[in-house]
Parts: sequence; structure tokens; C-alpha cells
Amino acid sequence: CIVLTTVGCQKSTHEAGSISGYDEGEKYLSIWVHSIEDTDEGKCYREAVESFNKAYDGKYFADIEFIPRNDSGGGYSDKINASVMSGDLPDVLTVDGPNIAAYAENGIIQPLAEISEKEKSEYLESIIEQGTYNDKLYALGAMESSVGLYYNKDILKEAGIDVPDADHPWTFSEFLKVLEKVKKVTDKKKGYALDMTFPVGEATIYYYAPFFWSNGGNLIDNTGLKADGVFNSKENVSTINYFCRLLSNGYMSKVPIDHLFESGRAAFKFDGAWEVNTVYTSYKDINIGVVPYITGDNWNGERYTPTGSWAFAASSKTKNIEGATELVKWMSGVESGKRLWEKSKSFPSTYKAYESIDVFKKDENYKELYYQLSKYGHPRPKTPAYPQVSTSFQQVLENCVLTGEDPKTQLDKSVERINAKLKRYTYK
Amino acid sequence: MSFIELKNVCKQYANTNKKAVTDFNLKIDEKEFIAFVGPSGCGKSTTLRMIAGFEDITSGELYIDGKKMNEVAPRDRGISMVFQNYALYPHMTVEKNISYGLKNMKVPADEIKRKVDWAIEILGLSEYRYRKPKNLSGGQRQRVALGRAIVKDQKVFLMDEPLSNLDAKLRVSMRNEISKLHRNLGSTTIYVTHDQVEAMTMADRIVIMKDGIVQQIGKPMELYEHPVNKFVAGFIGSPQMNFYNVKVDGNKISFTDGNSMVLNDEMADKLRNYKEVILGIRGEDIKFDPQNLDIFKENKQRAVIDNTEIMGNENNLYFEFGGSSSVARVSKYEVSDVGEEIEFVFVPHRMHFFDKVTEDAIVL
Amino acid sequence: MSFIELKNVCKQYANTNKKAVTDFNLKIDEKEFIAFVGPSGCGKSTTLRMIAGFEDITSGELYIDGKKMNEVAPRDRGISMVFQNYALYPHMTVEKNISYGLKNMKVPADEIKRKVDWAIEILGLSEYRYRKPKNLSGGQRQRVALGRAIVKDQKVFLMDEPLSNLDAKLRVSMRNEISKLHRNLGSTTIYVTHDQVEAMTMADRIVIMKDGIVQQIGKPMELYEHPVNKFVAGFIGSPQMNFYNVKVDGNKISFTDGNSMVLNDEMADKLRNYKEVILGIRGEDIKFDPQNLDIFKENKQRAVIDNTEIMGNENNLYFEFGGSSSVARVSKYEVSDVGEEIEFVFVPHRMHFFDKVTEDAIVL
Amino acid sequence: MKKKSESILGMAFFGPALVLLTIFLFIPMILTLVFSFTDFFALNPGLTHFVGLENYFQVFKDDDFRQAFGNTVKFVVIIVPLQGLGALGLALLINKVTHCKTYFKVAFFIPVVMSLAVVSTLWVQIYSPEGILNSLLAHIGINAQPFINSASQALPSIAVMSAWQGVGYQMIIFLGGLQAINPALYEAAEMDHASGWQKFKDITLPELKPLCIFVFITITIGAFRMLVQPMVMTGGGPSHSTYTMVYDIYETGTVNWEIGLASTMAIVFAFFVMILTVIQTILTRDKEGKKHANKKTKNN
Amino acid sequence: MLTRKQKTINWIIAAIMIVMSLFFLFPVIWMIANSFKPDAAITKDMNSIAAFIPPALNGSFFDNYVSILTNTSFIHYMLNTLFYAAILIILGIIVNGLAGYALAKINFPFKERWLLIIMLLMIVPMETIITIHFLFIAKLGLLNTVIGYVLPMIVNPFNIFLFRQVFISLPDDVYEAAQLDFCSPVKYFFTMVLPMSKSVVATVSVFTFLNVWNDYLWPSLVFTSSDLLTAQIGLNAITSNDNTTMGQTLAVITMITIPVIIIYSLFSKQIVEGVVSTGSKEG
Ligand SMILES: Nc1ncnc2c1ncn2[C@@H]1O[C@H](COP(=O)(O)OP(=O)(O)OP(=O)(O)O)[C@@H](O)[C@H]1O
Ligand SMILES: Nc1ncnc2c1ncn2[C@@H]1O[C@H](COP(=O)(O)OP(=O)(O)OP(=O)(O)O)[C@@H](O)[C@H]1O
Ligand SMILES: [Mg+2]
Ligand SMILES: [Mg+2]
Repeated sequence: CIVLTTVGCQKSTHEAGSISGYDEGEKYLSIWVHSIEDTDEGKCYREAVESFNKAYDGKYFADIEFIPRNDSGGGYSDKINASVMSGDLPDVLTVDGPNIAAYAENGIIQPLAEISEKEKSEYLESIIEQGTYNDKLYALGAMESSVGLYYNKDILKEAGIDVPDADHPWTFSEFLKVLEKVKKVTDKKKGYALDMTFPVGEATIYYYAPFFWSNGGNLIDNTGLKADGVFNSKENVSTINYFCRLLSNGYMSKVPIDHLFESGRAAFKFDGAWEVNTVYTSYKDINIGVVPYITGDNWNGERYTPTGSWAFAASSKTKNIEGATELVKWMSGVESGKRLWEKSKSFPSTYKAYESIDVFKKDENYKELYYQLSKYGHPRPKTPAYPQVSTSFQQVLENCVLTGEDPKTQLDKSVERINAKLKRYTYK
Repeated sequence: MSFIELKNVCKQYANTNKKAVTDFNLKIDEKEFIAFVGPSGCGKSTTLRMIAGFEDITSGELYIDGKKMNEVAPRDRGISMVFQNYALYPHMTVEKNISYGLKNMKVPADEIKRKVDWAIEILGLSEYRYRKPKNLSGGQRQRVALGRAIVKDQKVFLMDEPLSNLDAKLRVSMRNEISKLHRNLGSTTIYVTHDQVEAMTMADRIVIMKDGIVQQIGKPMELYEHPVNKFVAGFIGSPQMNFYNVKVDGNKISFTDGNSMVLNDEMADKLRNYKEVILGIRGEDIKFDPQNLDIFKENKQRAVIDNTEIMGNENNLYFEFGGSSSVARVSKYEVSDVGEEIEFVFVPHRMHFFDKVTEDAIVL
Repeated sequence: MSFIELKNVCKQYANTNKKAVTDFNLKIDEKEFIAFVGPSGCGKSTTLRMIAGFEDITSGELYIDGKKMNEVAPRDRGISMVFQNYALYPHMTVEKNISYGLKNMKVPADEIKRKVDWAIEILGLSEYRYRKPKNLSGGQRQRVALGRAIVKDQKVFLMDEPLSNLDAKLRVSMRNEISKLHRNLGSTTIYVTHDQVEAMTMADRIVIMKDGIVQQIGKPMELYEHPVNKFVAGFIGSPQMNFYNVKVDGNKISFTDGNSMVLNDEMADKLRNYKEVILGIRGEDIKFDPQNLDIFKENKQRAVIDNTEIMGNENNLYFEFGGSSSVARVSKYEVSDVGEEIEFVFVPHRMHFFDKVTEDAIVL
Repeated sequence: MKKKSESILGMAFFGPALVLLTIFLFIPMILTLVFSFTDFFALNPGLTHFVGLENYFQVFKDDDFRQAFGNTVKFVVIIVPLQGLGALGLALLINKVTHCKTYFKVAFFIPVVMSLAVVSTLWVQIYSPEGILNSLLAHIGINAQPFINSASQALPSIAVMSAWQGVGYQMIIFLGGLQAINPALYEAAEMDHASGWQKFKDITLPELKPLCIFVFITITIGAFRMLVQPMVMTGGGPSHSTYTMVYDIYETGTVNWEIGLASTMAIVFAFFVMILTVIQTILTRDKEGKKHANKKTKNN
Repeated sequence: MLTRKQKTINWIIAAIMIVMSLFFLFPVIWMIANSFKPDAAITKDMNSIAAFIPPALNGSFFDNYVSILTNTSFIHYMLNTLFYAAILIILGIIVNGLAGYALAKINFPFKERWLLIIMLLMIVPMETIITIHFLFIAKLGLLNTVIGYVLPMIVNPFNIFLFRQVFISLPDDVYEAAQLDFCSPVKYFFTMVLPMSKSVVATVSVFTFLNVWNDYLWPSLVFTSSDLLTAQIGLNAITSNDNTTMGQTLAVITMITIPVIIIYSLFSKQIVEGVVSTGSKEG
């Protein structure tokens, strides 16, 4: 079959009958996903599209293309960029949550067709929030994600600490006291109280933006176009100083140490929801638990915990927005979410899906994560300059906490950078 | 009519301001064996390559077999060539090397086989038929190169210093082989060499060149006996002819070191109009034997031997005379030791005289 | 006592199963000029390099000036060497090339200058003093290499084919220069060459080798006149000695083609015990002149000339005789044409006989 | 007649490459140059304006780019001597070794043939705080080093790893150079009473000189183009200490979609590298020229 | 001459070299050894010599490989990549070889200038113009085809230069001899020039292979059909999956690295010659 393709049987024309399953009278819908078919995720999308074609037989035909993405985010997004230029976008595509604003602002994706409130209410609030830009719904995710604050039950027991319930998280100050106690135990194990790093890339803002939100700060204003006075607010300075204390008190390692938590040498760890599964399967002797994400001392119950994942959106190139919306809904729907959970342990995006999955009712850790997500989930900043916000965030934390630079100066510098990127939008 | 003819052929390479070959005129008969000889850089290869068609002819005309060839591609000139470094195809066996041209000419397979067998046979290469060039000795490679040229039945055979990479012994025997081959095949041959011995021993006629200009064309012995100028005289013959600057004074010539000789009347007459000339004499025409010493006793000279070379069948004696280092060639029976004083004479009718300025021969 | 002595020296390279040099024995006197000669691969360079110390001596002993040298580093053997490709330091000027060794030996600066000036002077390199090797001609490079060797005042001088990269003319003149230099400096010299002419013309004594084994050691004329075996006879002299397989029958020898000759009694006596021998005769001992034809008329032979080589001062005539291709060397006055039938005789006391099996000479 | 037919032949042979070069190198380069004068934005190509030299001013003002440039230069300064001398050293050693030459040649070359991404991933493990290297150091009593996790050590650490990865290639070139040296030169030097060091200084080095220039320039260009190693190992951090020019180009263009600005950076970058190449050509030209001249006269 | 002192020196050199070579090989050894272990074992062995020793051969020895090979089409991707490499090697040798030959041996207008341009092009970082390649290929409607993938990769200034450096020292007289043997220039190129330059052909082939084998960005842009993906894309997709274990990652990396090492070892002699012949002539 390679040879066939060599000879140039290219797929740019989409005649009915040219693809198996594409019948006369059906409307053609192309869809791109950010994963290759080989991965569990890819297989789920393939199945979802097949079921869509069955369900809408005679009406729509969805044709899926798998576009590889590499670790550093290249590949898929390069392909989108290039396709924007060449005008070859599909009808439906996947977009990473934080990019929705930029794509919407630049007219790469268009608002979905009217969706009933009932349909909307099936999705987690964080999903709707993530997909909404300028009051219009652009995207719906098939999966959701969360970061948990995990703890080692044995260590906490040894330190004599009780964990709070889901609605009463430890505040910054309380957590410091907890850490102080725990440190005595972990020091004996040649470890640290907290397994915490500031990795390059998306993870840092994803893990640690909640510290800022819950401490009365924000990263960008609600229009998504103003950073000055927000990103460099004094609340944010104090949050950064809190991080500095974590390090200076010796609760965390300055350099990242692999598998600190998994090898039983750390009491706490911030990590994606997949950590639970990893520990269950590969590190069976670790007794893992989940506590609610910590909050600023003055927190009064707003949403603040990490969320966000890839979502489906309709490209501005599609001539069939109804069909595209149907496809988006299908791809992000309950069945799709259940499938994704089964195959790749990604959290679903709809309440129904959670209800039908046993572990979210039985396993206390998953239960806890689901509760946190549904009640407190907060999407990342919605701004077309998101990439700059994200890198600035990471750099500020790294520079201030690890290198000891002055927080205010660093934040101000970042604001300048962010403004430079925003100029394109504020200008018009 | 002559078979190959060069008419006023000139060559000037791009980006040079001197002609590499100037006004080359030559007629070659069918089956003739012509040698181009001359010092390095004198234009031999250039001329040959113009005949082959690898270099454009700047001006002048080239005819082969009556047809003007200036604009004809090398392959269509009906020539074959043996290259200095053999230019064998390194990745092909001896057999393939020889048959390659025939294959490209679309000669029928059995014909090719016959010809290749024949060439391999007469060149004594049967043993090496399936070897590649790198596994052959110099002489064997040389023969493969010859084989490649002879199978193609071309009318003209060009060779550019084909023996220069062989050692002395092998050169001597290949010389003989090529001569015989030429006689058997009867193809018109042009042979380039800078070695006058090769030219002398192999060629029917020799073209001797210097700085792109033909000096003399003639049969080997003609050049040896009657060189037209000092350059030819010095170039042909080994060891080199001895030269002396001499003053002419009536029927006496005097050397720079004060020695003098008496000329016979005829000579004196020819040299009447010259004050200074160059005298040339070959080593074998300097005689030490009593007989000659007696015949030419009035011109007996003396010198001290300062080096000898023993060649087996003959010896070279080196001595200072007439203001320059001289060499005489004597039979193996006439041994002398370094430091010994000897008497000798120049055989008078073997002396050559050249104009001091033009260096042209003064015909006696 | 001899100055350099090699006693049963053998060399076997690692990873080979044959000795490159076997049982080499030689005594060299001070100031002697010795040439090692033999075909390619016979072990000449190996022997020289063992003397220089660049190759280990597998077994046997080497003495220089009475001291055993087997384990002494090359630099401490008191030798200097001229390499085949000169091995000049490419980035140093002529002067620096020559002075480099002296500098390393910590000779005082003014002494160095004096010596370098002297060497540059006698080698005629003044003009090129500040040039680098790549801007010199072959002959000039050769002289720099010599200069580098002579300034160091070493007792022994080794040269490995120093002339092999020069063209024929230059080789002849450099030969003469090296001979003179040797005479002036008086250093003991070992000279390696595969060219028998060089060995013959330059050396006091020649060591002739084959397959790592010394064949004969002697003065040039000794080797020429009295070769100990067929190999030496064939190797020395140009053109090569003619060889014939002959049957001995009383005082008659008969050639494979049916011709026969009568031997004198003395010879017949010596050959009494042999049935078949190899007869060797040099080209110049085959005579065509009426005088010789007359003297040896009972052994007059006939043949047809199939090639001639004109050398100027003499000619080579090729003809088939006695079952093999033969060459005779005649004076330039005895010209014959291809195809002509000639009469000739072998000069009896110039005939060499060799054992058919061992190829050793049968001493007459 | 010869000239014309030769020209046609030459163009016929060179033609296919020329067409492809034009489409896939010249035109993209020209486009890059054109983009560098615009605010071309990947997500919204329709809104592109001509902005004159503004991008250039911005690039030269930009702290990140300046730091990236500084880092790149630092990389070069560390890698060039390290990798160059390393290659020379290895080549000298291999040349000396009597057995298993092929084994060593292959062993030292293996990092060269492996994908940079793979090699970088492996070295992240090696450099990790509790990784192999630190446990080795612990054995000889040296405290654990942060390596790529510290702003001061990250850049040298990556440089060392890059030198490790690439040294095999230059080693092979040096090895070729060494083997091309006429052994008789060393024997002549031995006869001239030269010590080991003198032989190296007076023969090996001068003979390798033309090669050295070539080798050092290839390393420099390679170091200038460094991207994958910091991307995989440190993401340009910590504190931008391993952020390189090409990395900056990549991020600006791909992550921030600023094609115009990235093109400007690419042009500036190409300019620097070009200067280096020109220097190289000047340094080596006169020799080349002479060599050719020699050859011509010899061949004919 | 080998004195005793020199012999000891040789031993010391050999010892140094062996240690050095281990330094160059240890990541590979570590990678291979750990590709057979479960994650917990990798973490456990990390600080000891055991990190370089494969686990005992037991039932789970090949687990990482088995799970990769059963759950993904990695083998298929590797075969794809081999196929692309083969096409590119052939086309690359023809196109770049012909160009290199023209620059080395044929006189045509602006030859010297072309050469200079080619040398300058060698420094253009591909990363900076790859988006434009994508645009072209998309406009030509060649996305997701092998032709589209291959087209921009065929011409390679470095290879042209490499060929030119080697061809320039081919003897002219062989070409002349071939002319007299009625051989056309094109035939000469294929039947004489290439066979006479085996080592550079091998070098270019191996480098092309490495390029194709190790390239990620370009195939990830051109290909979307799973049938066509390359090994590096497979590797990346597999390793960037959060559920992939370290051991599986190392197994994939090992699978992708071994062919490269084998191919290099097979051709190392020619590559050394090829690299040397270009390198040494530059100076
Ligand atoms: N391609 C060329 N371009 C410029 N000049 C050249 C070229 N080829 C030869 N020459 C010059 O032309 C002259 C004649 O060269 P040619 O090769 O014909 O000499 P030759 O007699 O064959 O010498 P040799 O015995 O060294 O081969 C020389 O001065 C040489 O430098
Ligand atoms: N380093 C070596 N290793 C193994 N064998 C060698 C080595 N050097 C020379 N030989 C072999 O030793 C024999 C003698 O070689 P040597 O170089 O001494 O010959 P030569 O007489 O100098 O020949 P030439 O005239 O070709 O220089 C040859 O058979 C050669 O192949
Ligand atoms: Mg010539
Ligand atoms: Mg030798």
C-alpha cells in the first residue's frame, strides 16, 4: 500500500465512494486529531468517528486524520500553522485548551452552532468555561484533566497529621506547618517534604497557577488583553514569596530528583491525575492519598484548581457548521469520554460519564480528584497571548524561586513581553 | 596523399598569453610510426590531444584520411589512444576493460569474444583475464591499455608517454613489444615521449619540439648525425653531446681554457665568417686509442679524469676540458682511474658547429 | 676491521610467514660506496632500514664502528639518511630543512650557520635558500635532501632510491653529483636502487639480492664479467644477456631450434658432466663484422632481423635464434634492416654457462 | 564547438539539482528575507503588514535574543576547543593503538550516528541529580552536582555532551589527515634527533594545519546551530542559560506564531554564520589556489 | 623500533583507549540493559553498576518489547522509514551526484559561482524554512504522499559538495578513454564515476539513511496516514504517552538505534574513507 501512495493516490479530492463508508448523499466532514492512531488516545478517536458515521449514516461522513505531535508541542501545531497559511484546514480539529482564545481571536475556529442549555449542562463547568471565548462557545473537550496534591499516607501517619476534607483545604500557612512536621520524617529518609519542580513548558503554569488564583491574584484580566496591574500585582508577588519560602525552608529540592515521591522519600507531590494510576501499577508499595489543592490564606471558595485539555472545535473553513457542531458534540460526548477513560485513563468531560464509571464512585482518590475538578476546576488564562503568558510564568517562578531574582522586577519584565504580544490585538 | 596532416596548427589555452603550440605542420603517411619528443611542457601532449579531439584547435587545420577533423568529436575520428597512466577502468576486469569499447560499438558478442581472445593472447594476458587493474603490475596494466586500443581496429593509434611509469627493465622490453605490435598491426601511430631513447629506438620519424615549436623532423639517425641546432644536438643522444664555446682564428679554434685545435681547410673555410662558435662533440667521438691518437696527433689534448662510470659494456669518463665538464664514452677495455691524466683527440669530421647567437647548426 | 658489519641478519615481518631478508652477511670498509640492487620486493629497503634502526632485526647482529647496534635507537647510530621521496619538511624553508637536525643536536648557532652555508654552497642551492620544498624542482629537492644529510657529519650515509623520482636526464647528472660528493666527503655510503645502471656506475661494490637472499657481492665489473648465477647475469647489463637452453653433446652444443656450435676443448671438458645447460651471451659479444666472422667461421649462424633499435651511437638488433628472442648490440656503422638475413658468431670466451637446475654459473 | 556542448551537458547534469535547490532552498530563503520585513503572524496571515526594519530593531533590542546570542557564543567558545582538541587527541591515540583500531573507530563514532533527541534524552538521565554521573562522582568523593539544573552549569554540561556526541566525526577527519602524513617525515625527524614533542610540533601539527581550520569551522557552525540538545534537556533553562539563537527562532516562529520576527532572527543568524564561512574561505583560499595551480602544471 | 619503554607506553595507551571507548559507549549499554527491565528495577539500579547489566533472562525479559510490538505498529513504521531511505538514497545519489560531477568536471557557465553558493547553502538550518516546504507541498497537493515527503529532501548541498570533492580527483584520462570507447557522458556517470567512487557513494547513502531515520519534523508535517508514518514519529508518540513506562521507552529507543549502529558498523570503512576524502581536500 506504500507503493500505491507513492504513485500519488492523494486524498485531496473527496468524492463520495472514494473512501470506504462515504456514501452518496452524505456530507463530508474532515477532522484532525493531535495523536497518532497507534496510541490509546488515537484508537479512541478512531472508534468515536466510526460510531459517528454509523449514527449519522446517510447524513454525514467524518474522515479522521491523525497528526503526530511531539513532546515539545511541535508537529501538530506546526501543521495547523502551515495549514492556516495554505488554507487547508479541516472542518473539525482538536485544540489545546489554552490555545482556544488565540485560535478564536485569529479566526481559525468559529463559534459552534447553537447548543441547547440542556446539552451544555451535561459537560463539566470547566469544560464549558474553557471552550467559551468572548461569550461564545467555541470548543468542547472529550476529556478533562486535573492535578492532585498527593500524599504518602504512611509518612503522614508517622508525622501524626490528619488530612482535611475536600471543601476545607489547607491554607498556605497551615501547609507550612504541616510541612515542618513532615520534614522531620522525610529527612530521615534522605528525602524532602515536598516533591515539587518547575519544569520547562506548559506544566509549570498548569500546576501552580492555582496558588495565584486562590491567593487573590490573576494572570491576565477577563478580556484577556490586559496584563499590566494583573500579572504583576502585589498578590502575585506574595504568592511568589510563598514559593521561595518552600525552598528556603528546605521543604523541596532545588534540583529535580526523579521519583522522589514514588520511592517513598517525599510526603507530598503535585502531579497530573495519571499519577494515581502510575503508583497503583508500578509502585505498589506506596500508600497514596489525595488532599485538596492548597489555597491562599484568604480564599473564600472560588474555583481555582488546574484543569484543561484538548478540545474539539469547528474550523472557520467549514461550510457546514451544523455538521461540524454535531461532530464536535459526538466526539466530546459521554461515550467518547468513557472510551478515553477505559483506554488511556484520561478523565471524561461529562457528568454522565463519571457516573457510569465505577472507580469514581469507589476509589477514594479518584473520587477526590473528580470532586475537586467538578467543584473547583478553573481553566488557564484565556488570552490570545497565552504562549507568552505561559513561558513568562515559568520563567518568573524559576528565576525568583531557584535563582533568587526580585519578584516584582521579574513580573514587570514579563508584563512588557506579554504586552508586546498583545499589541497585535489591542492595536485594532 | 598523406594520411594525417596538420596545417599550421596552433593552440593557445584560455587564460594564458602564450601559445602552447605554434604553427605545427606535419604530414604523416599511413602506417608510419611518428614520435613527438621534447622536454617537459614543450607541447607534445597538447598536440596529441588536439589530434585526438580532447582539446580544441585554436587555429590551423587537421586532416585525417583526407577529412577535416577540427570539429569532429573524438569518438568519430577513428582513433584509439593509450594514456600515460593507462586510464584503465578500475572496477572492471582485464577482459571487461578490453571489451568495453566494442560493446558500446554494438559489435556482435561472438566477434567481441574473438577479438578480445586475440588481444589477450598476443599480449600474454591470459593468466590475468579476470583480474582487476589494481591487482596487476605496471607492465601488465600497460598491456591491458594496449589491448583496449588494439581491439577497436582504428586507423590511428595515439600514445602519450605510455612507458613513463614503468621501471627501466620493463621499459626496454615494452619498447620492443610496442614496436613489434606496430609492425604487425600496421596502424598509423603517434607516440609522445620525453625520453629520446624511446623516440630513437621506436620511431620511423621523430618530431622534436621545444616551447611549442617544432625544431626538426626526421629519421632517428638524421637527427643524431645532423641536428639542425644545438637544442636538437643536446637533446638527442646519451650521454649528452659536449659543448664548448670556442674562438675561431683562421684555421685554429681556441677554447676558453687556452687549449686550441687546428681545423682542416674545408672547416676553416665554412667558419670563415664567424668569430665565436659553439663546438659540439659526442662522447663516443672523443678517442683515446693509440690508433686514433696517432691519426689526429696534431690535435692531441690532455685532461685529468675526475669521475668514471662503469656501464659493463662501456665506460663513461668525466673530465674538465675546454672550460666545461666533458664526458667521453669508451669501450670496456679502456679503463682509466679517477685522477689519471689522459690524452685524447676529437674526431674532426664528427665535430658539430653552432652559431653562437642563433644556436643553429653551421652546415659543414 | 670493517666499519659496518652485518652478521646473519634476518628479517621476518609480523604476520608474514616468509623472511623478507635471510642471512645477510656483509662487511663494509670505511669510506666505501656500497650499492644494494635487486628487483622490487627483494628486501633492499628492509635491509637498509634495519641498518638505520627503523626496523627491528629479527635475528643476527649489526655492528657499526665496532659497536653492536641491534638495540640502539636510530638517532644514536651515527647515520644520516636520504629518503626515497626526500621526506623534506614541507613547511620549512630549504635552510630550515638543512639546519633542523643540527638545531636538535644543540650545535651552536654560528657552527650551524657555517655548516649550512657550506652545504648550500656546494649543492648550488644559494638561490633557493628561502624557498619551501613545494616550490623546488625534483633535482633541487634531491639536493636539499642531500644537504640535510651531509651537514650532520655522520659516519654513515644511507640512501634509499634517491633518484627514482627524477627524469632520465636529471638522473644521469645527479648520479654524477652524488659520486663526486661521496668522494669529497668520504663517508661510508650504502645506496639502495633497483636500477642496475645506477649501481654499476656509482658503487665501489654491489650487493645483488633476490627474494631476501644475497646473490653476489663484488665490484661492478666482477658482476658483469663473472656473474655467479643466471639471475645476476640477467640482472646486470642492458640490454639483458641472451639465454638459450642447449644440449651438450661432446664438444658440440645444440640449440632447441636445431642449430649447433662447436666448443673448444677446454669448454667441452668443463661441460663434460652436463647434458643440458643454459648458455648466456651478452648482446655486444654477438659479432657481425667480417673480421670476427672470419675468426670464428666454423660457428657462423644465420638469422632474420625482426626489429631494430637505433640508439645513435649504437644499434640493437633483435632476431629469433636458438628458440628465443635474441638481441645483439652493434656499432652505429653496422646498420641492418628488419627482414634482412644476417650472419653472426658468438665470441667463444664470452659465453657463460649455467646449470639448468640450480642456475648457478659453471666456472670455465 | 566543444565549449557549447560542454555547457549544455553541464547544465543538464546540474539542472535537476538546480531546480530542486531553487524550489526548496532559494525561494524559501528569499521568502524568509521578505517575511523579515513584515509582521507575518502564522495564525492570521491575512493581516500581514510591511513593517520595514522594525523587526530588526526589535531583535537587537530583545533581551532574550541577546542572551541567546551570548549563550550561543559561549557554547561555541566551550565546544570548539573541547571538541577540536578532543578529536585531535582521540585521533592521535587511535593512530598509536596497535590493535582493535576498527573497534575504537566505531565506538567513538557511534554517538554521531544516533539521533540527537535520543542522545539528549539519555544524557538527561546521566546528568540527573541522582543519576549515573553523580553516583560516579560520589565514589570519588565529589558532592552531587546539579549539572543541567543549574544556571551556571547547564550550558557547560550541554556543551560537554554535545562535544561527546560530535567528536567522533572530527576524529575521523583528523585520523585521515594523520594517516596521510608521510611516515618517512617522522623517520627523517628521528634522524634529525627530534624528540617526540618536537616531532608533534614540527611535523604533525603543520601537516594537520589545513585540516584543523576545516575541523574547527565545522564545529563552530554545528555549535551555532545547536537546538535539539537544550530543547530536550533543559528547555532553554534554567533562567534561559541554555537558550540558543536557533531555539529562539524556533520558539518565536512555532510557539508564538511570529513568523515575521522569526524570519528576521533567521536572517541575522544566517548572517553571523555566513561571516564565519567567509572567514574560513579566506583562511584556506590561498592554499587551495596554489594547490590547484600545482596540480594543473603537473597533470599536463 | 619497539623498545621496552615503548611497549609499556603502548599498553598504557591501550588502557586509556578502552576506558575512553566505554565512556562513549555507556549510554548505549545503559539503554540496552535497561530496556529489558521493569520501571521499578530501573529506578532501583540507577545508582549501581547494575544499571549497565541486563536483568537475568526470565519470563518477563522481553516484556517491554512485546508490549511495544503488540500494541503499536512500530515495525511497520521502521519498514516505512527504510523504504523512504532507499528512495532518497537512490534519488539523492542521482541528483546530487550529477550536480557534484558537473561542478567537478564539466565546464559550464558560472560554475565557480554555483559552487560557492552551494557551499553557503550548506549552512542554512533546515528548521527555519521547513514551514515553507510544507506550504509548497500542500499547494502541489502532495501532502500525505511519499512523493511529497521525498521531494524537498532529495537535493542536499552538503552531499553535492561531498560528491564534488571526491569526483574532482577522478582522473580525466579515464573519461577520455571512455569517450574513445564510445561511452556517453550519462553512461559514463553511471557505469564509471559511481563505481569508481564507491566510498563516497556509501558515505552519502549512510548519511542519507541517518537523516531519514532520525528526522522527525518533516515527516510529522507531511504524513497523517498511519500507513505512512516513520519510526521517529512512532517513537515520539509512544514515548510522549503518559502511560508509557521508562522501560518501554528505552525498548523503542533501542529498536530505533540498533539499525543505525549496524549500518554504520557495516560501512564504517567506506565512511571513514568518504569523510576523509572530503575533509582533507577542503583545507
Ligand atoms: N589546460 C591547460 N591550461 C593552460 N595551460 C596548459 C594546459 N595544459 C597545458 N598547458 C601548458 O601548455 C604547455 C604545453 O603543455 P603540454 O602538456 O603539451 O606539454 P608536454 O610536452 O606534454 O609536457 P610533458 O612532457 O610534461 O607532458 C605547457 O606550458 C603547459 O603549462
Ligand atoms: N611493513 C611490512 N610488513 C610486511 N611485509 C613487508 C613490510 N614491508 C615490506 N614487506 C615485504 O618485505 C619484502 C621486502 O620489501 P622491501 O621493501 O625491502 O623491498 P625492496 O627491495 O625495497 O623493494 P622496492 O624496490 O620495491 O622498494 C617484500 O616482499 C615486502 O612485501
Ligand atoms: Mg605530456
Ligand atoms: Mg624499497
